[in-house]
Amino acid sequence: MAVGVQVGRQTRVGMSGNEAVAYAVKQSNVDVVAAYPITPQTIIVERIAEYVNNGELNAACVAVESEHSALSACIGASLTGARVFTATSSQGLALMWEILWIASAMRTPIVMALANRALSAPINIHCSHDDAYAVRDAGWIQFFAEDVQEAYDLTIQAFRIAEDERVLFPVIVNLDGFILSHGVEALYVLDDESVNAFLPPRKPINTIDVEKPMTYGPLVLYDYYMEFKRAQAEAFNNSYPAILGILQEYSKLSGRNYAPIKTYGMEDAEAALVVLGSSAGTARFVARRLREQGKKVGVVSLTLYRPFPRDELARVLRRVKSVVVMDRSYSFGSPGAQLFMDVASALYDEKERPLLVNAVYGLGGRDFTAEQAEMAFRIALETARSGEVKERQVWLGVR
Amino acid sequence: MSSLLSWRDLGIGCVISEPGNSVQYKTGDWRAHRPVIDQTKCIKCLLCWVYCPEPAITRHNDDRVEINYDYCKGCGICANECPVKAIKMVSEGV
Amino acid sequence: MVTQIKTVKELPREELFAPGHRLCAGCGVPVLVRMVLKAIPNAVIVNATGCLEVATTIFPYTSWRVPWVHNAFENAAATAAGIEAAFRILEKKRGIKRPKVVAFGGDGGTFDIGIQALSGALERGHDMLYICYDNEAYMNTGIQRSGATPRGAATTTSPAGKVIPGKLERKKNLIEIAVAHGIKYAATLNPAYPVDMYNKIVKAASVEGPTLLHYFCPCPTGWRSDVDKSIEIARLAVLTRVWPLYENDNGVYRITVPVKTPRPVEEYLKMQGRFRHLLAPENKWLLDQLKQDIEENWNRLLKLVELSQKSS
Amino acid sequence: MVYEVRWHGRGGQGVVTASDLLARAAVLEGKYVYHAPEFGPERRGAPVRAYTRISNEPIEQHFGIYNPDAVVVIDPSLLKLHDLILSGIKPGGLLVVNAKTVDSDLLERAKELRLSLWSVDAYTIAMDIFGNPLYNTPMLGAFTRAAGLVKLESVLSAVKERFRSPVAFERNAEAIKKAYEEVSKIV
Repeated sequence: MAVGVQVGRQTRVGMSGNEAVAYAVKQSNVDVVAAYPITPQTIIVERIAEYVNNGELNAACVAVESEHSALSACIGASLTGARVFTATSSQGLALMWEILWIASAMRTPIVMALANRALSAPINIHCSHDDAYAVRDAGWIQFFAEDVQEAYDLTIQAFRIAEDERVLFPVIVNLDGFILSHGVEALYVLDDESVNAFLPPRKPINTIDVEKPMTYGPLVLYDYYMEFKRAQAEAFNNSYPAILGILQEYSKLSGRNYAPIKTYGMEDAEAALVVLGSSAGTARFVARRLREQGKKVGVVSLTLYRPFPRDELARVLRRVKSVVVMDRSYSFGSPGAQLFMDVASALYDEKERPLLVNAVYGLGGRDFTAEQAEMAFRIALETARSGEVKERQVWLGVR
Repeated sequence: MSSLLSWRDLGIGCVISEPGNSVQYKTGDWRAHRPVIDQTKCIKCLLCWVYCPEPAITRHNDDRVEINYDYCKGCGICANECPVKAIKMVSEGV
Repeated sequence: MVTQIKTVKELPREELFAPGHRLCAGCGVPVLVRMVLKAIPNAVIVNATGCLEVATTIFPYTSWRVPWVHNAFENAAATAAGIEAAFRILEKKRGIKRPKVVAFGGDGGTFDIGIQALSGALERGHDMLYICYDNEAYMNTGIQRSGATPRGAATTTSPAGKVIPGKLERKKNLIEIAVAHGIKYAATLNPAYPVDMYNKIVKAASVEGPTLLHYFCPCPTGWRSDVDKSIEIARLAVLTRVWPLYENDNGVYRITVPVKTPRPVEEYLKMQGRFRHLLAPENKWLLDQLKQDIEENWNRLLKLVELSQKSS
Repeated sequence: MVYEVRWHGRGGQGVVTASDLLARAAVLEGKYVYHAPEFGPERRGAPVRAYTRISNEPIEQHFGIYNPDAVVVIDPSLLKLHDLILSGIKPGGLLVVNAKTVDSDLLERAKELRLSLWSVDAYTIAMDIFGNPLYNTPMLGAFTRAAGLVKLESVLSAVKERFRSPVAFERNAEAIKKAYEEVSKIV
């Protein structure tokens, strides 16, 4: 039981993002956790180990010797039918990279909390979205939490989604390193019964079974490789309606609204920002002030990043005059940073579409301040007014 | 394989659900020489059965051994290891 | 008590490894696999990337009649650890019967790229048997040197050149690496000694906790030897003391196939193209080093046997 | 209204814990909070900051605190760094310091900024109770009194949750209560 104030069937508590994720994992009654500590994720695995060692959670904690082994062990564990969790960050995810693709292709439901952190070099322990972006093509469903509440809620939903037989893909829940991983906020946690009802024990389709021996992970040559990938692609895309349904179900259960995208002021916005993660709140905070000044601005944030909510995004953005896409990362030599490229291609087929500017910001934990958000809105407003993109890509908050 | 499956026919994940179905894949045609057992010399020591890498040597209930030419790749280990020289390698011909 | 056999006649008849695989004619690894599956019929196999994995599961065919998992190259031990940990907790939570987890890795997947994952798994004490099938080079990718390639051997990345005639470095000692983790059982295997092999597999599998077996795996393709001579070469490896058959059982070393008077190493070397250059007079210096390795290893083993038996 | 607090101290003094506890105490009163540590590779002894944002409304902003309503200086050795500790503080804001006596320069600066300045001898309290210069919980007690933002009981509840060992809780509770009583307003 979380200590806090009882509000109906939920409890209002103060927790950091890492604690909230660990608590969600505990309530999800996970079977196996294989992880390697890395700042700023470490507290998640420490908390889970505490739960296990204090007898509050009946699970196996495999304290592996590397992230590569962490995800390898997760795949093995998931193939037995167990409910499996891991957590990592930045370099750790980079070390897992090879195995991410295998987890997805093997259709092993694994939930990963990713405390977003900049990739080296130079080494840095603070937030960038480099890590999440670097694995965007690996076939993992990815969510971005905006605050600690969402980190908690999305973790529980991630298990349900990953294990749903219409999905069967691993899921990453992103939470901004330090900003959310170590940030303490008020949140509502569900009672255990509600979580159990929403998330019953996993019902695996195929498992490692001596009575029913199967071969997992065979060699597939050019005669079949493409068929496998086509099947995987189809399954990944088809997971979208299942994800939507589960988000809706959880929304009903929790009273908190979950959907692939969140919008603010988009009914009449002429200029908008598209953001991921904890910056969404900051962007809305500034947008409110600007709207008080009569500026028609809006904010779109993505809760679901993969599969990319292309249609929803296009629907809310097509009539906007100008959009600044905010990237907490940089893609060397690309036409824009990662989210920018996604948004640009999502809009390409639209008859009407906004002018697009890409803003690179917040790298390595550089604070995304209200001033920076305002600057981004001003660029969007100016672009909307002039009908002309002055600079396709800008860097915010850099000397 | 007579006809290749489409992506729609594949199971979930990367799985082969039929254990040991490689028996459908005959490797006998890899062979240039075939082992032939002289059953009159055979002492049923089973070494050929143990050492066969395929396995392409059948061990019968009475420990009589028999080559399964569907799979035998003709490596000749059995002939080389037979302690009583009961197995001879014979050319398959061209 | 573990059931030990005295003759091959006692070997179980059931074949859980099917023919129709695409391993080379004369390959040494199926002899091991067949024996393992006879000794541990309730095994769940994890297979590192390598010849065994590639040649036995070419979609849509599999030669395995037991559950089998391939994940990647360097992570067989970690994957096996995950399976073991999961079954252990599922046994507690849902009463699911726990199978024996067995991992296969080649020398590349074990000595080199996979050694970190192996070390981690051994240290954490998972109930699993790790078996290295050692053909002394990266055969799956076309015969490149590994940390298991013996001194003097020619591979494509340690070719027998005019200046450098083959690999100049000594082979790692896998058993000692494993034993250093404090595991309860480790042993060497050789296909020419099937009874010894079977008994060691059974013993290793009976231990609750991590165990390791190190298998001498003839490779006619990589060794440039005659396909029908795989077992003969394997036997010579034992008789020349190139590949001593021994075990470490609860800290006590024991030689399981004594070799009182070793046969000349040249008898073993001359059967394999990978060593042929060592027999040339100009490369005698390297041959001498190899011989010294073999002698040192043997003497060290004798000392370990003496020391550990005295202290036990 | 959002109330923003910045905490100054040194690594190892529990600066982050003080801010964290304040946030959790506020949550218990139904408030919204955002506590964030300023993390670096600094180890024991290096200057460290932490931030607490408290509001009756949901907090959306996830950026640092640049214009705090209150500054708490946990480590006395930082008191001479006026520019550091007073950076961005709102005129009319609150400054709570750990000092036996406040030096005249700081007093002057506080007056210029119309700050309300409170001080407490957390050193003596900490040495009496812990036998160690552990300033964070006494300074949390001092801030609680000076700011009147959250109730003492809420702070004690948060501390109880944090320190599972009864002895640790008792001592910290004692330190908090003592500082709560002893802290006094200078200007």
